[in-house]
Amino acid sequence: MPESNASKIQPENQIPLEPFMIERREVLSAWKTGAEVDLEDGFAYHRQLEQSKKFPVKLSAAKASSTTLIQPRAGVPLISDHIKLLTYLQNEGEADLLPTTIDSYTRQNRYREAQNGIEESLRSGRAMLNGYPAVNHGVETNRQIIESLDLPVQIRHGTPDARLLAEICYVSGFTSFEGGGISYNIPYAKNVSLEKTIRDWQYVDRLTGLYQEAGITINREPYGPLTGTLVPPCISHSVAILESLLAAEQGVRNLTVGYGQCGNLIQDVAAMNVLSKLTEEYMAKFGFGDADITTVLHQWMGGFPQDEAKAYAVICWGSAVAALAKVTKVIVKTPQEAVGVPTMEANASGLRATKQMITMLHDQSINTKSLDSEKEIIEAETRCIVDKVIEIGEGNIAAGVVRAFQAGYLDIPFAPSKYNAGKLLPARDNQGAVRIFHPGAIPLSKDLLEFHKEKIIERAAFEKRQASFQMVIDDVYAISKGRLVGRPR
Amino acid sequence: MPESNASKIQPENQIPLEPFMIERREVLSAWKTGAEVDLEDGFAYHRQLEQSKKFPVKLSAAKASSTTLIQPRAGVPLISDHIKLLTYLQNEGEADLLPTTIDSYTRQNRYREAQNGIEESLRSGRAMLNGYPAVNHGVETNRQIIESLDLPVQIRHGTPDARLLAEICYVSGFTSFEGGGISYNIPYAKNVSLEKTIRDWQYVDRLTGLYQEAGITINREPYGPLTGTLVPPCISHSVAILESLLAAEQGVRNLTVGYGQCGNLIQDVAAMNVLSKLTEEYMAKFGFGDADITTVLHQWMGGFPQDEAKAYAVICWGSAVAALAKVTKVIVKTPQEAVGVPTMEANASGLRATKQMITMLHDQSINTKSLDSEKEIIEAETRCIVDKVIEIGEGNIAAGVVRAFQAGYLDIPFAPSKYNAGKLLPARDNQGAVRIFHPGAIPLSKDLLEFHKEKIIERAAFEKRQASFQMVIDDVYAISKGRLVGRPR
Amino acid sequence: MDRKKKLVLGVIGADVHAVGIRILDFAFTQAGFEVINLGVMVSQDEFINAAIETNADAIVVSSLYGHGELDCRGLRDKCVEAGIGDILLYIGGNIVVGKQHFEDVEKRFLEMGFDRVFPPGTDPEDGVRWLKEDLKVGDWEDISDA
Amino acid sequence: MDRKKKLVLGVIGADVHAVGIRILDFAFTQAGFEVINLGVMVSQDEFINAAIETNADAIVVSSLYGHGELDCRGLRDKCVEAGIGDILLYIGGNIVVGKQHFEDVEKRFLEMGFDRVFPPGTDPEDGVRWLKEDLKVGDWEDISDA
Ligand code: B12
Ligand code: B12
Repeated sequence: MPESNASKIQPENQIPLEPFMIERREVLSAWKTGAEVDLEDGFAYHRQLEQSKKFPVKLSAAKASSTTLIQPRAGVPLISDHIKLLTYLQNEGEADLLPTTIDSYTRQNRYREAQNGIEESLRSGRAMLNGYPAVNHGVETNRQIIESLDLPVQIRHGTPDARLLAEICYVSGFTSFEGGGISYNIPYAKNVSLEKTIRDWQYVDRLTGLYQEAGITINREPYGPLTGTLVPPCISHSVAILESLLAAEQGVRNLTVGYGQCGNLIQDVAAMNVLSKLTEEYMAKFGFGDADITTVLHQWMGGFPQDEAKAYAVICWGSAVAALAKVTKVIVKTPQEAVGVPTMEANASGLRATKQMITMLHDQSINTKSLDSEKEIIEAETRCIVDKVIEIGEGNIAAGVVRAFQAGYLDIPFAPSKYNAGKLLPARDNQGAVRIFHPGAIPLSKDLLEFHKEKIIERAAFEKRQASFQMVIDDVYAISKGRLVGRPR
Repeated sequence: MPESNASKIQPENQIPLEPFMIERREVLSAWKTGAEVDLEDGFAYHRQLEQSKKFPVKLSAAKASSTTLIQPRAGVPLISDHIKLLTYLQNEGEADLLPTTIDSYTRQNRYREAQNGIEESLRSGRAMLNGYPAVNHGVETNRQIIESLDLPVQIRHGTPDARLLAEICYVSGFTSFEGGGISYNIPYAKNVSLEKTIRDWQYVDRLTGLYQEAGITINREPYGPLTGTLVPPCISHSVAILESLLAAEQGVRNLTVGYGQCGNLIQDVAAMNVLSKLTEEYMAKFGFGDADITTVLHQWMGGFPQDEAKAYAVICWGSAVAALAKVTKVIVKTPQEAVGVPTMEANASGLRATKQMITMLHDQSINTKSLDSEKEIIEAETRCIVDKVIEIGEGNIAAGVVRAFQAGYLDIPFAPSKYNAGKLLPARDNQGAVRIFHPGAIPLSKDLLEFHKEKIIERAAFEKRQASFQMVIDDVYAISKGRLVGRPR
Repeated sequence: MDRKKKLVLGVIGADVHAVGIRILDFAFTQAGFEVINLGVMVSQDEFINAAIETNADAIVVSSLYGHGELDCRGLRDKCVEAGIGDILLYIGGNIVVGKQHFEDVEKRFLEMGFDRVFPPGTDPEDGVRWLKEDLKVGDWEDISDA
Repeated sequence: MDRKKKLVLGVIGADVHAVGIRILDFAFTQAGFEVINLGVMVSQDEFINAAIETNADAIVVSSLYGHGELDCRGLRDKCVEAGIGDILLYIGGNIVVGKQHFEDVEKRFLEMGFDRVFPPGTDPEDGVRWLKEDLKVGDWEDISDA
């Protein structure tokens, strides 16, 4: 392949400003709210936004600290209900990032049908649309969302031609926008040509680039899972990388690449690792090394079990992958996934289950060279103890046990029995494995005792505190407070 | 250490029959229901039990097929409520094994207080005991449990002196009995000496041995998690091995050794692997190589989060360990763990979440040499595709993408778009990773295509069927039906 | 012997859920029906035109994305206008927004003129069973002989 | 300056949950109280005798295993009989069987003569706060000076 040729950006692929501006006029006239869009007004609105409401800021911070953020999907037709919903997900769902999911008519640019859906929803008191119709609501109404919430809000949709939607949402103050010319066509449309969607998304990216040039970074997220149904990683990775390059060509500099969980732990962790590596590599190769790349895992995107308890299991398994692969954010499903658009309570439950997994697994990773060495350690320790008991039993195991407890060779943490020495104190190491903080008298070899000591010292150093009983207490509470390792508060 | 000396069984450690029988009379006289116990009657009762109600049978079958069985904890004071509860857990909870959890007064041999608790429960209409008082209810009542359920039932308790409990429960037809002289003393008692509990459990094991001699195998389960709170694996492993040896000396031949999840995936999987390995090794060393050893993982035994959604996460994480470590059974917590004895609905929910995890992860294991090779594969595949698109774009990625879809170099499974070739068909391999069943035209190297083909052939061979679209359909449904790989029905 | 019964199958409205319909097609075809699969994003007119053109015995509508209620209004009336007022009309999938009592949902759709309404996650075989009953066909073997 | 306030602490009945009590001991001691920790499986008489012997200001009962209601009946009366009828009586933990409305549970235990009743998973600091209020002690510094 013509490597040298392909590997540098072709500036002629960027839409020139003038035709862009001409096209813009047409785009904005597609629905009446287009008239509300003014670029300078948009820039000014973004400039006064608090840092805490900016998607790129929160993503970068999470990436820097290897933390995984959690984000729901959510959108209902009426503004007051929508704000109530997002507020609930923020406060009761412990979400880190918020969405505004757009309804299916808007996604197909059927604004008149969306309008009908809004009106029918008002009349019937039931939500008649499967999302929030942001184009119909217009700039002022949309800004109520940004102003009512404390967290950054992203537009999530599935729109082949999202030019007007992007125009309106950017001016409205949303700081992240999902989609791309491949990922929002092939899984979301039937008759729309790729030429058209790619071109329409180049428009969106060019618009994003204009904000970027004005000093306003808006995060773009190629839609990773595609059809959500048995998509092999290499397929969705290829799309993610290609859409990243397409976006970057138009001036986008903040991208989140995604992948939908396939379900096999090893494959999924491997896939996430490769995704960020290759995206960064290709971006650099094409001269976009300055772009900020983060990652997103989508919890299982295919068909869910009807039963809510079983749905929790699917949700938690996805969360485990997200945590172990250290992705920047995870998109969360709900226990009602198989049934329909979830209640806000169900949505918040999915978030909280995910939060627990993420925080509980925060300190772990799958680098399973470790499995063998962990086995060796446990085996050696257990032999030390059992052999000692057998030895001092002198042919009588029962007697050996009694003597071992007297001597503290056998010592069980937190036991109520007065026949237990209670000298051994356990604590977790920096990855959350249970280690021995004070060995009491258990007969481990010098090497093994040294191993435990090092593990605890490593953690104490990391936490910048002395190892003490407080550390043990913190570990006792940790899982019930969402963590595995009881870090200092 | 005196290896040769320690490593053979000392027959003098077995309680001789005569003193055992004398002691027995005293044991049976501790509460009036003791009079109902007759060994021969017990043997006869066990002999007429269906195979499907026998714990050891179900455990062996699970071990042979590397399946993980799920078992709740449950016990309420009144027999009718208790049967209703277990029936619900069997039918709605999809339990594989059932428990009868004994109340705390019975565990302390305080039968009078237990009687009071039964009466108060009857009077107040609320459960006033935290379990089922099997001694007070006596043989005939207990047998209603065995007869009403389709599954094997185990006695789970925490009784330092369980001699009478065992006598009554064995005659009643329970086929598994938890506990041991160390594990049911140190975490469960304050002032009871080890000499006494070990001796009392030697009695229980000797009794179990008498059944064994009569051809009736009763499963015994040393209690693995001890205090459930930060117990390092080597401590609980040592106890499990020592109690297994003590039990075997008295004639027990069917043992399930256990461990309480600590929370770090690697440590927990390693621990379970080592536990079965070392137990079998020590048993063989002491001449008990003929015993049948199975394993149990207890989902997190320490403090739980109050929030039910978060509790699900803890439950699911424990289930993941159980599945990945291929334990024989897992003891399940409930979303109400932090609050109190669960409702039957909550208990069944914990079971169903666990069932989903177990079945969904059934085909996976943590042998993470695989991680690196999986990364290599995904990376190589993705490069093949992306480089091809870039190449045919001749400097224009957008054009490359359009051409690639036309050529089927990019092809997304199950997409609605007519611009998508739809020739590529994915399917899972035998471990549940998503592989490519029909490659369509995607430009993978010959080696990579060969890799996928082999993976699918491996699965098809395992399932004794041809690879076909039916396989793909089965995979589409699999997660919503509790599996990852859509096995033939 | 009967000719094979014909079904017009599609996902209505702006709905692009493409997985279920592929499996329904497979299942109905396996069960011996002749399936005219219109795929996703099918309008009311497309359903009706296809049914007239092929002289179909039933229109089987799938709707997953929640707008089913809006998309299906007036479908029966349009069938009547087009002269196929008696055609068998089925609908299934996640046909309304959110978790609603299925009895209420079923009632609404029956009133809209559907003959049968199926809840989320219905096994295709249930559809097959009812189709055979309503279209008075015997079991698999009979049809495949046809 | 006050002497340190004394608390008799224990887990009542046949209850062996040994983790929480260890932490309560640590927390109350850190907060400046003198803690007489009787550990687990403590009978009513042991609580009362220890309170009399040490001239304690409060009896703090923990109960996790569900039998709290049976175990605690008559405790206040026994205190009265023993001449310490006014002693402050706290209880906390998982004090009844199962998930019950906490208001009902609290009412039952208040009627049994407890001064304060704490729900499952109460933070030890909440106990500290109420103890300081009920025993009229200032904050940490004041006590530690004593
Ligand atoms: C995969 C999926 C997607 C993929 C679809 C890819 C594709 N092009 O096919 C993507 C990610 C693109 C997607 C997009 C959207 N989705 Co979607 N999606 C799903 C999901 C997870 C699985 C669907 C599936 O493939 N199931 C597997 C197949 C085999 O089952 P099935 O589709 O249910 O069909 C079977 C049965 O229902 C039955 N059946 C179906 N129709 C009929 C008809 C008759 C007569 C009979 C007898 C039987 C029958 O037989 C089928 C075969 O077994 C479901 C939730 C779930 N079920 O878990 C949500 C779900 C359907 N989606 C939903 C929504 C809202 C959307 C979006 C609007 C927003 C979003 N979440 O992004 C967009 C809509 C786009 C559009 N315009 O249509 C909602 C619908 C909500 C509601 N009705 O209240 C659901 C229920 C998720 C949820 N709880 O919110 N989705
Ligand atoms: C660990 C544990 C065990 C261990 C205990 C080991 C040991 N010796 O310590 C083992 C496995 C042996 C065990 C046994 C049993 N347990 Co248990 N156990 C637990 C568990 C999971 C955690 C308890 C714990 O250590 N928490 C951590 C500490 C720090 O928190 P804590 O104990 O709640 O105490 C804190 C607060 O509650 C508060 N607090 C406590 N008391 C008081 C008092 C006052 C005044 C104040 C202000 C605050 C306060 O401060 C403490 C410190 O922060 C709980 C459920 C849970 N909470 O998740 C069940 C639980 C307490 N156990 C229960 C039961 C029923 C039993 C058993 C009967 C049966 C069984 N499941 O095996 C036996 C009973 C044995 C006996 N005779 O007591 C039930 C009680 C049910 C109920 N009340 O309805 C629970 C709630 C589980 C459940 N949902 O069924 N258990």
